[in-house]
Amino acid sequence: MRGYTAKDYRSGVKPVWCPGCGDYGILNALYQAFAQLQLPPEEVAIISGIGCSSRLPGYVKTYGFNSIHGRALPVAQGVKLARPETTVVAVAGDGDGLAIGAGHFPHAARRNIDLTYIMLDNGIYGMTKGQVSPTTGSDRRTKTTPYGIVEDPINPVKLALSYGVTFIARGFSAQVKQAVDLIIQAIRHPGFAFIQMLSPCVTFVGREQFDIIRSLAVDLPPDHDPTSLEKAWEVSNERDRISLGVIYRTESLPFEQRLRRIGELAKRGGDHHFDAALRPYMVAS
Amino acid sequence: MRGYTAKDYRSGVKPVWCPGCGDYGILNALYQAFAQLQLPPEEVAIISGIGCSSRLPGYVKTYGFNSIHGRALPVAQGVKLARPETTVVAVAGDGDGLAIGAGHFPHAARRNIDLTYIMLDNGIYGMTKGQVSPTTGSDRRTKTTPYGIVEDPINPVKLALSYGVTFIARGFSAQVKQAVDLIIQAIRHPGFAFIQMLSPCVTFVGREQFDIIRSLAVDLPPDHDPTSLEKAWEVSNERDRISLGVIYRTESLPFEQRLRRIGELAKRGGDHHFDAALRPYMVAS
Amino acid sequence: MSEKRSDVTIAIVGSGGEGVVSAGEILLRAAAQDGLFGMMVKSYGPQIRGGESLAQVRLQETPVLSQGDALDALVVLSWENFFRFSTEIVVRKGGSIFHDSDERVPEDLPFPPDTRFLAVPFLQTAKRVAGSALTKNIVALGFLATWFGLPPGGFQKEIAERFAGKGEPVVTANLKSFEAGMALAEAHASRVRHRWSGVAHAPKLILTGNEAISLGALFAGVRFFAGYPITPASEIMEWMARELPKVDGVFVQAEDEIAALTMVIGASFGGAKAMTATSGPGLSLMTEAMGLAAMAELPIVIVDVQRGGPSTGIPTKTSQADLLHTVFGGHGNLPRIVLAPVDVADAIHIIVHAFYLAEKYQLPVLVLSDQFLGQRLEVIRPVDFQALSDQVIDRIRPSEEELIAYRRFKITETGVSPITMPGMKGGMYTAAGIEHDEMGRPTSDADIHEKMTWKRWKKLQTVEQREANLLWHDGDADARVGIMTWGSTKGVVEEAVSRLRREGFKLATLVPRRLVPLPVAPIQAFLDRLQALLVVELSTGQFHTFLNSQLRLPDTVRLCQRAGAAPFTVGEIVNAIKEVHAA
Amino acid sequence: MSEKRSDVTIAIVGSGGEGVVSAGEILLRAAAQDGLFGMMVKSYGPQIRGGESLAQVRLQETPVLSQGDALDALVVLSWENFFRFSTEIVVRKGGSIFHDSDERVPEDLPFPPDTRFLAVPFLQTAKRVAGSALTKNIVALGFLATWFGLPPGGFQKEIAERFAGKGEPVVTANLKSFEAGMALAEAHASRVRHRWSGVAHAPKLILTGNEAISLGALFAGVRFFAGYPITPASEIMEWMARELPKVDGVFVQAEDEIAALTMVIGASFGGAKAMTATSGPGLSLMTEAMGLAAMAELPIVIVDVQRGGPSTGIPTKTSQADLLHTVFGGHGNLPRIVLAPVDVADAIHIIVHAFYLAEKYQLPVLVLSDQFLGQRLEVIRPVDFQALSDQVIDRIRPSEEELIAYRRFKITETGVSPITMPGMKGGMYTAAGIEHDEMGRPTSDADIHEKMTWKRWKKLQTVEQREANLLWHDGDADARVGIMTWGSTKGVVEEAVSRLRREGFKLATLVPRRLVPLPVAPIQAFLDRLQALLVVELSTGQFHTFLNSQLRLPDTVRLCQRAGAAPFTVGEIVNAIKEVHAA
Ligand SMILES: Cc1ncc(C[n+]2csc(CCOP(=O)(O)OP(=O)(O)O)c2C)c(N)n1
Ligand SMILES: Cc1ncc(C[n+]2csc(CCOP(=O)(O)OP(=O)(O)O)c2C)c(N)n1
Ligand code: SF4
Ligand code: SF4
Ligand SMILES: [Mg+2]
Ligand SMILES: [Mg+2]
Repeated sequence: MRGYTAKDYRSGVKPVWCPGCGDYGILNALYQAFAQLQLPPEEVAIISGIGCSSRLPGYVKTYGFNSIHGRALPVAQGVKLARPETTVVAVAGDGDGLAIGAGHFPHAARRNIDLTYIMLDNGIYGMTKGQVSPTTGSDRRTKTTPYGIVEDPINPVKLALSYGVTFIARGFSAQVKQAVDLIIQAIRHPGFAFIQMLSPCVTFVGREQFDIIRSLAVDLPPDHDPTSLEKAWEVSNERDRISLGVIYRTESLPFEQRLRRIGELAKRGGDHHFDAALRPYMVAS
Repeated sequence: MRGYTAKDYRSGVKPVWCPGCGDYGILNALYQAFAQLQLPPEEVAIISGIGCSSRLPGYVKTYGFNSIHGRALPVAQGVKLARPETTVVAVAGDGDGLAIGAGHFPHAARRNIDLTYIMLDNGIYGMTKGQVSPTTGSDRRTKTTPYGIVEDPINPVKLALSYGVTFIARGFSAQVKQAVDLIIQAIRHPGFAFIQMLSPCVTFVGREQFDIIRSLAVDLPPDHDPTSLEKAWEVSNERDRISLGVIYRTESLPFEQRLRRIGELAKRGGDHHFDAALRPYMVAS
Repeated sequence: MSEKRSDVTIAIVGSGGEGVVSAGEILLRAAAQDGLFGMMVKSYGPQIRGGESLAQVRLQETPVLSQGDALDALVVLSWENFFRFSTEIVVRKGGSIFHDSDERVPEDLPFPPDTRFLAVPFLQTAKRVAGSALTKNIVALGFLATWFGLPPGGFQKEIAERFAGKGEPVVTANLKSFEAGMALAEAHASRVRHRWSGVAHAPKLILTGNEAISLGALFAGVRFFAGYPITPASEIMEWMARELPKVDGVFVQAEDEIAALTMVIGASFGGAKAMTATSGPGLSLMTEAMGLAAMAELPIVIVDVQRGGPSTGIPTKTSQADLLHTVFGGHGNLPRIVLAPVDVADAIHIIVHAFYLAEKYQLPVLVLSDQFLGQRLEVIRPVDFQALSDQVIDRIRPSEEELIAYRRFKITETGVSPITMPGMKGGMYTAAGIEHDEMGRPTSDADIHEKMTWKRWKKLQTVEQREANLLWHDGDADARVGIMTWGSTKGVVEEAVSRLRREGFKLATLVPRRLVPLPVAPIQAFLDRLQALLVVELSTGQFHTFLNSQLRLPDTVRLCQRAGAAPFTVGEIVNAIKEVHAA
Repeated sequence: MSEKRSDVTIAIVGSGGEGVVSAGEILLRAAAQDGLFGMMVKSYGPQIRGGESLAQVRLQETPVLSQGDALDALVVLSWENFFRFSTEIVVRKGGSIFHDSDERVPEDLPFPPDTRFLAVPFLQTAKRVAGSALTKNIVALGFLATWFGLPPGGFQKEIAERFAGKGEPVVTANLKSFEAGMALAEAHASRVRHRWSGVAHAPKLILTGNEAISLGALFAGVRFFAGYPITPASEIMEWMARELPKVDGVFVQAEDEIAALTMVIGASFGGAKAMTATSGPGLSLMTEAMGLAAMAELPIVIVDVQRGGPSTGIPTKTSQADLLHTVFGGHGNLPRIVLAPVDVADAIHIIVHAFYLAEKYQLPVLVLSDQFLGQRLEVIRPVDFQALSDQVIDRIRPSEEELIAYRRFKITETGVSPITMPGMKGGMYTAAGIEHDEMGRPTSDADIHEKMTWKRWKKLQTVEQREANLLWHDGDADARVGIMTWGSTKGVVEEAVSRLRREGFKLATLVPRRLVPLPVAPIQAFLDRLQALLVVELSTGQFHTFLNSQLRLPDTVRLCQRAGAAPFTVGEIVNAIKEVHAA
């Protein structure tokens, strides 16, 4: 059998993305990661919310679900729990995942469901044409912050860390090779894996977003110990640079296995067909 | 003029709470804190969501709003922004604030609006009679976890820290004096202040919840430096004990002042009555 | 003295701590073992625990239709708590009050003049035989058993089972208390002997509406449940938490209702039969996601156990005021099916049918229950699950051929298109809430939007044409006065109508159990025969508004409506029907 | 050749990067300065940026009612992009196509046989005079100005202003391009001279529906806006972000729509006039909180700029399918007011009225706009703000006396109770979504629930009895055929009806601008005079369903309905009316 190549995952639908958009890089990285992992396309489901970034599933020839704004994570969890054999990748924008969907992130994390959550972070609401997002840098003007931004930006890696996410990484759309590697590691990680993918919006932030990130981005040093919570905390507090790579990883039982334990406990009692559930309600007289 | 005493803040409505419920202690602490601060009752608004804990506003003779499940924070922010002179206290349960309302917490934090957010944490859904909550300890059985809990519990202090909350404290219903002090400090803090108040549910967790907390609770040592992020991080990682006191505080411009800056920028252009807004749409011909 | 009985309504009032509800439950279960049918409703005060509580039990030789209007007997464990319910408690003329002899009878009680007051030493007896006030309720049960001629066996079995977990001494203390209670009645000066006739000893089921929904869903094959606690629907999720793991199903307590429903939608996409259950506030929160299921054409079932609204309203009390939201709520042109069971037995049928329709038509199906139905305990005839198994079906999958250039949203005659799921080779597609073409590709083309909108809408027509009408109908063919109601109010109406028809009134009743799509033709035929229609509902007029939107009502329409909280009584409906007749 | 003109419709099609929309805007603004009325609608492809775009401008000597069905002229900057809109673009018989002479004209174009094709060197001219392709659109503008007899002054002023920020050389390049374009038309062989007559030089306003809503809200005194971005409503929040800080108002971009609306509710509790604006998905999410405002009796205004649904649907295209959700959505008995402006000028009136009703009646007021209305740019007569100032009112506050034992939810004849706010001594109370008594204390008592439910409901009756009916009515008193529609579809219907009446048809049109509470009596009187009714709407039948739920419609009812995306054309309505007449 011939193996899958990156182009086997192309759906043929032409992206609506602007020329030069950072999301193309992530999409390519995803094709390559799938190919390297030799994932049968029908065994993959990519689940997104709404936004430029959330259009991604339509461009990949796997199962996909472009759901509603902010709900990539709960939909993805539903898919994974209903059919655990599926490789589930959740995709969200920074607005999608950190504004309207902010409440789902800590809960997906504490369930440690075995899925990969990729946040395409452009620091703006792209799809709605340029309003401030939770990760927009404080110095920017946007359509809804014509006089400057009053809120402090959110640091998604720090959030993930405090939520107990068991795999945390940061990638950059312009470093596709690294992004491929991070995605592969995240998919292989048994449990909930989060990647913040910096993915510039050339239209509503501008091309310079690439340069700014490039000027601040550094790969994590080879001696970075991703199993150290302290080190990860330090990285999450960096302000002078943007570290790329696997920031943190730890082992914890994935949800699916925890559920199995629950199932065993539940079944201790004996038979479990429908009649057993009906019995307590029967009155013989 | 005679000053206000604690009982001036009693509304006279009889609490629906179970005898022995931890929430009584927090209610008392609130009365005392208000009295010590000599807050005119009409200048205070207590805003809650839904839950046993959220019944609190009705028991205090100030303005109050027992809103809907999970929305204490946005309602409270609306009140404060509409009438900044008001002392606004938001009250939520652990389910209210960390499950359905989880998405509002990081955003209230990053706005740093000058309000006090008290979470009455009993580690259970009290009002709905005993389902698992985000802070329920992993070893418990509840009505919805008859075979044990599969999710890891959430640590609200850790969350607050990663959200950049500018005042973070932890109190305990059984230590009313300390609770009074924490509430006073939180109200005085210019910006968003968060207090996790451990407040046992004697009915659905049981009286032993008091004892368990008592056996683990320690006051923060006098040399704890609440301005140190590192120290606060350490406290938030404690597993063998429960530290009580002010865990973290820092200074940052409150939202109301940031808005004032915005206002000044906006008004640079000149006159700002309605006619100025209308002018760009007028065509003389 | 001796009285012949085929219908008795008894209430027990006291504080939660006095075991009022346990006593009611034991009474109902014991009577069921003895061949009786019955219904129990409960009412609580605002206190989370230990506040006042009321259990009302009606026992009958035939299936029970309503909670019973007026009490034959009221057991008062403490008068203080009685007053919290004084507007809810009605004692029939000549009824009896059994009150604890240790408490002074208050003045100005709202009872009819000929009410019999019997002071009974419940507390003293409990203390005497069990050494504790705790078994006071069980003493009262013993008293009631003997008074109303119910054999002790069922009670003793129930008591033994209920307290088994607390150890032998507790069981013994309770059994002794029960017997002492019996003796009190036996010995009572004004004892009336009640005799039952025609009790049919046949197998029965005893369960609440919430349990019926849960059990029926399991039968229908539900394998995924995500929910968020809310009164009065929480029992369904608690049931699922306990039972689903036994059949390798998945239960998740979600972080909120939006997560619950979107997880359910994800699970359905993943191939599972999936559902959630909630009440008004949760349902409102689910509105957006409901549209996603309609647009992505995924089968899901949502149960709404209605309570008083709007907003948080009255969580512990009933209402029928989510109707318009379920039939019309949601932005855009959102096809959905709405079903409404009329009693506990029907809840089983309706939830099975809900899964059947959801899977067959790939859209959201809403099931409208309410607190009155969901939390009442009924003794009913056994349900013929065998007959229901035809309705346990799976969604239609594409053929090999259809998979060659698979069109997930193929426009078909019925509106339904074959669906795949992850793992199916060649069936890959992207589901979306965004408008899409037959392949599932996003589009903003007006023509495609037009076609796809009507494709989705078509399914409702197909249901109306091809599926059972689910109309409950009863009464005189030549009746000129008709009554329409829906949901849990049906039993009360049925009883009122039966009573009046026995008195010679000509009446006909129609109760639609499927509200969307409404079976318009047969209902219009029914309406066209009428001169006057009475519309009965617990809302400010939502059912009336809904009927108006779909049908041509007779010139004379009368409304029997209340905001809710308390369910209707038979007497209220009787009066309303008499007024229509007089008009 | 020379043609007399009082109505011209011109479209420009190209890619977003070719400045299609800017050209359309400049054209409309310049014409407005020259005394003409006008309307511009835009259409985009799915690309976020740089995709195909279409700007359609209609100019008239009298106020414009619709976007114009068929084009007098179409400017094609690039044919490739034309094909994306081929179903939307209709050129009238004898119309003209001005296409860039550098592009080959494709075969099989969907134009009438007598269409005139004129190749014009837009691109070459731009390159020649400005040294860049960028001013191609401005060359086209110059061409159009001369061709259609529009004086250059307005254009030049607009061009100068628009490019001022980009520096002197850019302004010059564009002005030169404009003049070169004029010269191209001047010199063109087949030039037709257009002459305008009766242009009334009077002050006008030029703005979109979203701007009208924003401006009107500011006039009404809005001081708090919280929102979440969503197409096609975002312009309202962006406007507020810019303008509110200037008047010491507060603007917040919330984390989601639930936060937005609950912040607005908090702000209203705090005493501010507060609003939000959203579209379908956001509105669905706000459903639960809407009930809170109704229950806590707090004035709030929600603007819904409808788009294609359900679910995410088609964000960039119009629809009228949120109607049933706004009038009936939300669990429980939820009183709300729903208003629907019919055009840009009306949007100002309606939003001012919305704040008036919200403050006066203390409940949620929904304003239903849509993409067609919200994003179209209209040149209209000035609005008489002076006359509107009566409606700028504040909520009723308790008197000194009423503050003595203050009952926040006092049952009154109108249903409205005086309200306090933080800072008012003696006015302290707890607002709640939980059912409560007159003092605001929580209760689960059925009687109080009944009273308070009807108290809140009463406000709708009061509005119906005491407030203006907001009916737009036009036509023949003796007409037997009537037309009803609502919202932004009104203009198209009005134009169709006028056209047919000029042809001798007898017709009458009724458009309710307040949908809840619907002014039933005058509408029923209108209907009772009809033999046939045509109901026009962009949905699968929601307006028809709604009318049925409230009124008795004539025996003959015809439906003119589409799912949406593209607004109706006058021609569609004309045909539908003719069919009704024939029936
Ligand atoms: C409930 C709801 N609210 C708002 C929107 C409008 N909306 C679409 S995408 C989006 C945000 C896009 O930003 P982000 O998530 O960062 O994705 P990006 O486009 O930048 O990739 C918003 C607000 C919506 N579709 N649904
Ligand atoms: C939208 C919505 N969902 C669910 C509920 C039901 N509900 C009421 S209180 C509550 C949780 C209570 O737990 P918590 O917030 O911890 O407060 P506690 O009662 O423990 O103080 C829930 C789920 C509701 N009122 N509204
Ligand atoms: S708007 Fe920004 S994020 Fe969206 S496609 Fe364009 S460049 Fe990418
Ligand atoms: S249920 Fe628990 S939290 Fe609620 S009042 Fe009782 S003890 Fe307190
Ligand atoms: Mg973004
Ligand atoms: Mg709790």
